[in-house]
Amino acid sequence: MIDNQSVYLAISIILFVIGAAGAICRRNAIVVFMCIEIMLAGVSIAFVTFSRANQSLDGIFMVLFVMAVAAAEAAVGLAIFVLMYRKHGSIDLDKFNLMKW
Amino acid sequence: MLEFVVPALNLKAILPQLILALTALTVLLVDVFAGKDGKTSLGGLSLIGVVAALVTLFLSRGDFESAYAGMLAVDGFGFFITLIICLVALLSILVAISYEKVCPEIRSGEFYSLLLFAAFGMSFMGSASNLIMIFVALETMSISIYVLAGFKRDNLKSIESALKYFLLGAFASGFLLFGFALIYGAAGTLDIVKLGSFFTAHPDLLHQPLVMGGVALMTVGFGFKIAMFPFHMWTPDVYEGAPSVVTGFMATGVKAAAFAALVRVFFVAFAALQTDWTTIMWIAALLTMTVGNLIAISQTNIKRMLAYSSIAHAGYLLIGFVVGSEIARSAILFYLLGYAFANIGAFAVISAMGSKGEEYNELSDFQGVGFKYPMLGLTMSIFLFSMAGIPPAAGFMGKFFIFSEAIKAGYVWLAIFGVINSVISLYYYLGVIVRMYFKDPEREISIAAPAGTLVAALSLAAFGVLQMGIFPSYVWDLARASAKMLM
Amino acid sequence: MLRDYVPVMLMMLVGAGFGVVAVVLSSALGPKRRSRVKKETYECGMTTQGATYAPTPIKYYVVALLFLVFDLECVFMYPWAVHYKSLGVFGFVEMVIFMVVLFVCYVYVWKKGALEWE
Amino acid sequence: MFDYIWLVPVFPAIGVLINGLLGRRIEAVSKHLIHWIACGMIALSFTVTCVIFYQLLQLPGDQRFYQVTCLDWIQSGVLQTYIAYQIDPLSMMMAMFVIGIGFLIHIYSIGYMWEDEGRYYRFFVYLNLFMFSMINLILANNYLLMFLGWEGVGLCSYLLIGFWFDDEANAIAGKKAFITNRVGDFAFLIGMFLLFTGLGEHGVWSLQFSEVFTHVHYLSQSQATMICLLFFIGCTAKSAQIPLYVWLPDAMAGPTPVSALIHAATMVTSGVYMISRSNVLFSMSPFAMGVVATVGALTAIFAASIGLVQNDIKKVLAYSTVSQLGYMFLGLGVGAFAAGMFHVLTHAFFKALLFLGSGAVIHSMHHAYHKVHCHDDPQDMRNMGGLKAKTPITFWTFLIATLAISGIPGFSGFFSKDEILWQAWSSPQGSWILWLIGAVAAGMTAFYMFRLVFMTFFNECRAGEACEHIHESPPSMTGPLCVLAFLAAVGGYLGVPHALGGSNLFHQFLEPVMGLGDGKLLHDATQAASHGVEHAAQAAGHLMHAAAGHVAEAAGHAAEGAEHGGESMFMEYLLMVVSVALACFGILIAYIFYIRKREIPAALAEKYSFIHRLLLNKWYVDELYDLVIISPLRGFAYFLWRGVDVGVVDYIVNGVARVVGWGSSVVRYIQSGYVQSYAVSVVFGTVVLLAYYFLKAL
Repeated sequence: MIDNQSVYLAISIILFVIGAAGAICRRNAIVVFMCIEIMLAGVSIAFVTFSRANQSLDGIFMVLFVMAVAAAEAAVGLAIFVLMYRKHGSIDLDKFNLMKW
Repeated sequence: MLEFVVPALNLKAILPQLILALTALTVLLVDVFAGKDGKTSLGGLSLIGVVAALVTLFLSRGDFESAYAGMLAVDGFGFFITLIICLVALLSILVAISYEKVCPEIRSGEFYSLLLFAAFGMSFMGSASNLIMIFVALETMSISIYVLAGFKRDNLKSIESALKYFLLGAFASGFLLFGFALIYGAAGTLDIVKLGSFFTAHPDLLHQPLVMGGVALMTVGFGFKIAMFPFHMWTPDVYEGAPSVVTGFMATGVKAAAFAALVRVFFVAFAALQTDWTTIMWIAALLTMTVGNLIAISQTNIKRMLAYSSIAHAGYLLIGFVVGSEIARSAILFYLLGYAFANIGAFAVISAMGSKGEEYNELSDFQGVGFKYPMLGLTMSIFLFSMAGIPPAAGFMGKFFIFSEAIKAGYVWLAIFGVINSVISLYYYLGVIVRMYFKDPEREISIAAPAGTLVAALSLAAFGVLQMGIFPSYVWDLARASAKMLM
Repeated sequence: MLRDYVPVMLMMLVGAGFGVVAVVLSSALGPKRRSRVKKETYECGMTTQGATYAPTPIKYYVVALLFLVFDLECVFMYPWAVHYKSLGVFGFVEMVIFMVVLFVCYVYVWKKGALEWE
Repeated sequence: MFDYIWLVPVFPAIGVLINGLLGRRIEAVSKHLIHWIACGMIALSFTVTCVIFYQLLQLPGDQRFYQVTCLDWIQSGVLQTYIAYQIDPLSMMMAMFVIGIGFLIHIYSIGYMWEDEGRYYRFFVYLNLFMFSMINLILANNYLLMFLGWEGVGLCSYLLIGFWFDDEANAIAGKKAFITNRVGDFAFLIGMFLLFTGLGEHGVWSLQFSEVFTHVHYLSQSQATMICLLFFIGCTAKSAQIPLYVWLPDAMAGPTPVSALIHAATMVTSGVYMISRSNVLFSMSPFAMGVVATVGALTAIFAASIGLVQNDIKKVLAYSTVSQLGYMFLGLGVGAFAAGMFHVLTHAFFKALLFLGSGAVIHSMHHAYHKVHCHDDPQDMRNMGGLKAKTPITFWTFLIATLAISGIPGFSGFFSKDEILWQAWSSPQGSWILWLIGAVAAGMTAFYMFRLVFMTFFNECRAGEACEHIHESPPSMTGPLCVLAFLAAVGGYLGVPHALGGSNLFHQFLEPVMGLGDGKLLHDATQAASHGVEHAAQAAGHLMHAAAGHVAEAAGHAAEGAEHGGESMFMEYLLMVVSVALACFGILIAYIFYIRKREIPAALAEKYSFIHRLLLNKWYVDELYDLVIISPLRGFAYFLWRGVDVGVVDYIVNGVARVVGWGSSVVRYIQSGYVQSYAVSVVFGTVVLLAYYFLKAL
């Protein structure tokens, strides 16, 4: 049988890639941010996996921090999005390129 | 599995950072409890905090230890980075107080406390010796700065820059984290020192995919923060949109902190892999400085121009990183400090270039400034000279140390490219000076007379630049001593 | 192995039971007046006009975010609680600091009026 | 107190900062504040100097040496330079009189520059800056810091010569001074490099005097000669010796206090100071010494000859300065370093006095002309005359100075000049020719100085109706005159030679510094004692034919003296008499020419019109330089500019610039401004990195 670790790792990588792809392709800012959260979820899975494999707690703690930080980022991010929406009437990323070149 | 040692509660080791954090909290409370009149005192309060942090930093200097079960490395390297960060914060706050006239939004507890929290995170990035710690510090810094970047709530550019920085920052830290995860998987620890000893102990495990992937992804994460090609794209937009004072703060502080973390992780944890990363970093350094300088030439907005130039500076710093000798590391520290002085100074001048509500950031707005506002013109010229690497300014000595070390270590071509690049950079740096002194203004701009704090900031920065340029030995010795003490 | 989960099971039972009991009791004990009108099928109201979409007031978001953040901070208390004894005074002080920071932020939020509804 | 030596340069620096940064505003408030600050600072540093000097005197002669390190300056590899000062007899002696005279001239300037609206503060800033640089030059304990001061004084002299830059002639004069000095500075630098490396070969990486002089024996003869010659070239520029003296006469375009302070008393003597500071080095290379002596002697007589016929009062003084400097170098060249420095001292007194006096004269003339709206040249002696009655203080002080410079016994000039001449004769490097040149030059000096006095102060006033408006200058100007007059009169008694029963205090004082140098010379002297006698004999012989009648009989004595096997004492008296006689002779002629029979000069000019024109036009040296050096350079430069630069370089440069600019304008469009395109670039980079590292992993 294939060992669990590589399965979990595979899942985490898949999640990560899905997230990255979504972050690049989707246009709605909130969705993009959710995709980034998916990436973080993938990372967390990887951490937990390795933490179990290495019989050490560090990974688990790391996951806790990742969650907390993700929450904080979510707060800030949503605040920014709301601000965008009120100023701009839309949160479509394509509409934001005042600054270029 | 669950045994672990209870670390000592060593507050002394983190005293400066602690003071920063406490000041930040105090500022928050003062903001909400004191009324209108309280708002005016916020800047002064945070100023006091930073100064106190600086003092304690020097008082608690010298003891070289690993605190909190290896979470923190209280070493010379961290000391120097914290020094840079505190100076940066000091100058930024000074500028901010006078910037309140141009952009009233920042007269609020959030601004100053966020700035202090960011500084707090930065200084921890300098001395964090555990990947968890680095991650937390990095996010503390970044999240604060996401908000700061978008602080002009009514300004579309500002919001846009916040948005871009936020999304890309989160994106990049995802990569960074994944890198951490892979390394953790390979070595089973997140402690940088343990990682170093592990990799030196098991050279056979060095080239397994986990490690390699980890190193690659971490390079991405850090590369993003230091604006390394091709992860630099966010820089110009964010720098242009953010309020000038914030731009100065992030252009110097973030770069310093990120470089500190980069150096610590790569030279302590991955010392065994140096041969592997050198080549790719060589190319990265070359591309980074070239792209930065090249695009900077054709800019018309000075903030954007300086953003590209800061990319180029990251390139010069990467030369030092590639060389990697101890002296090169001290050169990086020296360069970071000099760059911090010059860059914050430049952005201070830019932030002064505005009256209530509007700012004059177009290059054409600088025409005739030299004679109309001699103080701004003179200091700006000093800072630009320094960034261009013209003696007798800090930038010159910094470049000199880095390039000469590169040549000593046999990276002659890199040094040559570096010199060529600084020649290119002359073009746009001197362009500004030419505009300031030899061209007549296109449109009539009226700016408030520089406030006392701004004058203080400008003179402090100018003093730093010239002092490091004319009597480099003090700072250089300090940097040498600091780079020696890298756990 | 399985008996580790007994507490959890109990927990679930109690929870479910509570819900069921509450509903049943309320329907059983509540007063009932039956009349003709009440038996009729309900048909009234008017055709809606204008945009059916009404943006949620910003307060919802704010409160939601605040809840999210403060809630997640609790995550750190689980491992701390688990190891409280072995951590000793160090752990206590650390947690106090943590709580103080949280508290300051809470006070700040409050004074800023982020929790006011009107 | 020694450790507070740094105060001495710091005070003037403070003055510079205050007046330089706030000067315009202060002047708007009150002009007095300006000069109170400036003079006050100099006064302060003078007091400090005096205290230190006093304490130095308390020490026994062999312990009079102390070094103070104030700052790290340049720390790069083997080159360790410090801002460090050296306290020893030589430096303190220089400091004493430089700062002292500087102070007097600051006071004087108050009166002289008072009318100068708007630039008043700037003048004092420059003066203070000059004092700062000069003090650094003097007190430095290493060549690099000395060079800093050296450059600093050069800069100040440039700034002050062109002080009234709105008249282009002054600006040009300033440029000339600066450029000429650059030539010398360059040589000085090269010399320093040679010294640094030359000693470095033997592990002595240092430019510190004490270090250098203790290890100087490492240098080979040729190295030493090379270094000395290069240093000396530096001096010829700074101290106006042939061939680089040309700037000094033009430098008189500056305000008179400047001419007095910088171009007579202090800066121009820094070359002399530098050589006597390096006496150990120089006494290693007889050849270099010979060159110094010869150039000195030639300059002395050459400049004197020009001075004979000049009509601009300051020009005359300028040329006399050049020739007096020649004397000093003559002294140094024959190894009489102490004597050279002694002349520096006395010369500083009487020459400063002369310039200030001329300044006073010009001041009065200028005012008089101003009153009657006449635009004649107030510096031309032909317009003066009869000022004796009108400006008595100026006259008497001026007369004292003139007597001093003419070497009339009893006045300061006599002792120093005479000592130099005696050394020129007697010392092993000396020879009777040098002595003769010196003596004749002395005679000429006496002549033209008295010519000056007579034309200016005696006879009737030639200033037309301006005459009755001429009157004495303000006390702030006459005060310094009197002080200097006193010094010029008695300053010489510091160094009364043994021959005159004096116990050459000055010489003893400098012994510790000059010791090494003179010691070497003494041991030369022993083996060359016999030469001295021969010299005497020859001299006597030649003098027969050479000089005028009474000289001839003196030469008879000289022959006797020679028979007595170099009875040096007697010889010294004799030479003294001769030189004094020559001086008196000069004065006599001047008297005849310019008081008694005033038609003679014109007649002579008529008769020997060629020589006259030659002298009047300064031997056409400027024209010569212009022909041989400047215009060819100009042509070449023009070719480089038009041909090479514009033709070739610019095309390449502009081409490159255009290409780069174009590239930039293209590349910038990578930056599309869309967040996600940036994200894509991040991913792209990631892929590349991963690929790279995984290839490594394989």
